[in-house]
Amino acid sequence: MEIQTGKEKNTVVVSIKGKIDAVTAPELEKELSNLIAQGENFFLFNFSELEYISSAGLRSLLAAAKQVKPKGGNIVFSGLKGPVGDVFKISGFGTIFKIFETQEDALK
Amino acid sequence: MEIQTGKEKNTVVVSIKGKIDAVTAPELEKELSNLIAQGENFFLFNFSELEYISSAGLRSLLAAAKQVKPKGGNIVFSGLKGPVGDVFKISGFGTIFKIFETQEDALK
Amino acid sequence: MVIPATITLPAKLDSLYDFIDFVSSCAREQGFSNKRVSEIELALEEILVNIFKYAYKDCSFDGEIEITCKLACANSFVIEIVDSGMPFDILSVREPDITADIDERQIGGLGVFFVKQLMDDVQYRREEDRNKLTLVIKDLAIMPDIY
Amino acid sequence: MVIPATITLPAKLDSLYDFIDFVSSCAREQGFSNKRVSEIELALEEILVNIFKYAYKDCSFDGEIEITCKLACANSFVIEIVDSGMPFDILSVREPDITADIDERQIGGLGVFFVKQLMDDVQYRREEDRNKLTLVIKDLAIMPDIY
Ligand SMILES: Nc1ncnc2c1ncn2[C@@H]1O[C@H](COP(=O)(O)OP(=O)(O)O)[C@@H](O)[C@H]1O
Ligand SMILES: Nc1ncnc2c1ncn2[C@@H]1O[C@H](COP(=O)(O)OP(=O)(O)O)[C@@H](O)[C@H]1O
Repeated sequence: MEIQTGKEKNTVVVSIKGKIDAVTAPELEKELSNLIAQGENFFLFNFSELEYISSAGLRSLLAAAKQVKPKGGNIVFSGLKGPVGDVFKISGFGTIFKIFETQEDALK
Repeated sequence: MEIQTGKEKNTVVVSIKGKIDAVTAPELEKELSNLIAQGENFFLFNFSELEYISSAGLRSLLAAAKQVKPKGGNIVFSGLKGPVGDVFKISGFGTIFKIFETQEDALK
Repeated sequence: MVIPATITLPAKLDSLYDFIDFVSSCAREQGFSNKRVSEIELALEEILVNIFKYAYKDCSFDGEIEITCKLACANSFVIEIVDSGMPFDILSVREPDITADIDERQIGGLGVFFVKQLMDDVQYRREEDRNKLTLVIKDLAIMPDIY
Repeated sequence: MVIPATITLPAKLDSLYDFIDFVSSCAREQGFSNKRVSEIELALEEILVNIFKYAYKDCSFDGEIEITCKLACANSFVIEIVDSGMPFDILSVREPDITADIDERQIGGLGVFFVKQLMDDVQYRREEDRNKLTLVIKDLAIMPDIY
């Protein structure tokens, strides 16, 4: 897993490459906790280069969403492909979160 | 395993790349039998790109040597490196066969 | 990997990728598509991580997990996962509410659900003090959709 | 590969590379040099090919071979090879005459000899109708000579 973060207006764009699984999810969770501790509340996850996500990854994402929500924040996603799109569908994450085709659509 | 053969005067130069093991030795044995059936009696094995040889490979080489010997033929080797050199040493093949540093030395 | 094939490794996160590589290699050899192999990997990760986390938690030693890949009748590919941890029947787990929104949504509870969704059949037996979970993936003979 | 690790595959030539990859991966993880790993691969090939050829030759079914890699005391890496074929004690095999010249030299008989030459220790036990061959490779702690 490779995490890249950048800022677009008030939104942190988090682009993740590779796999979010039980081995790598703790690293993502730490990164997100740090950003939230620094006051960030709006996140866009660009998953166009993400190949795989397991429930360990979804757990980290939901935990982050539960932290920013009460502070008026929000988490959205873009670029889900293949297996990652399937996991979002099966888990219901595809309906409880807002999903955009592309990063550009999401930032509009 | 990749076998390349060429002829230098009366000697067939057999260059072998990769591994001669229990899986690949039968192919070598077939190739050598064909050449011997065609009347070839002198062989130089260039092993400078051979990485590995097991007893299955030595078996094929000795079988070929036993076929050409009574017809006045001969089998020699060049370019043994690392593990292949060690196997020739341990097995005694390094003393019962003539071994040259390089293909050029062998063809002199 | 030629099958039937069995691998046994310590029940800890360090083994995860070795287990997954083993099973993927067996599944690919059977001609499954990349998509189906990825689903098999996901189901397997969920089961293994649960065994790492829960099965041996009352033990003071490192437990083991044994995985066998083999064929069964009716063109099925079968993955058997055996551990000696506490008795646990995956089929007894209640399904999560996947429609609850972010505030009410429980964290966790998706692993077992994924396994049941993605595998064609899941069987559990407690046998000689071991949990034996059997995953069945059907339609071996159907042409893979990606190659 | 994390160890202790065990793999079981059919006793046939198709399994050779899977067995070798498994053991090499365990050995590399312990930091052995390329040279030592290559020697381990050679000893392993010789033993496995013999089991493929001889151990199950009176059986009508495909036998199996189980290989375990683990650590033992005194910085040793241990490879256990178990089959259910005919009883065969590798230590009982006579050494070949490696000085005989081409005409007198017997074809074959080198496999077992290589194993004994290359491994630091070789042990055999017949146990519960199975052959259990143990290869010991010492000096785990010594710095590898190639990396
Ligand atoms: N191998 C196991 N041994 C004991 N309990 C288990 C095992 N696997 C799963 N469980 C139980 O089933 C529950 C549901 O598992 P799962 O769906 O993977 O969600 P999560 O692990 O996120 O809670 C776990 O919380 C745990 O209590
Ligand atoms: N697993 C085994 N079961 C029965 N006999 C064996 C086994 N391995 C080796 N042997 C016997 O030991 C002999 C020596 O084996 P080896 O040194 O590998 O030489 P080769 O296989 O070329 O004869 C074989 O010829 C065979 O008779």
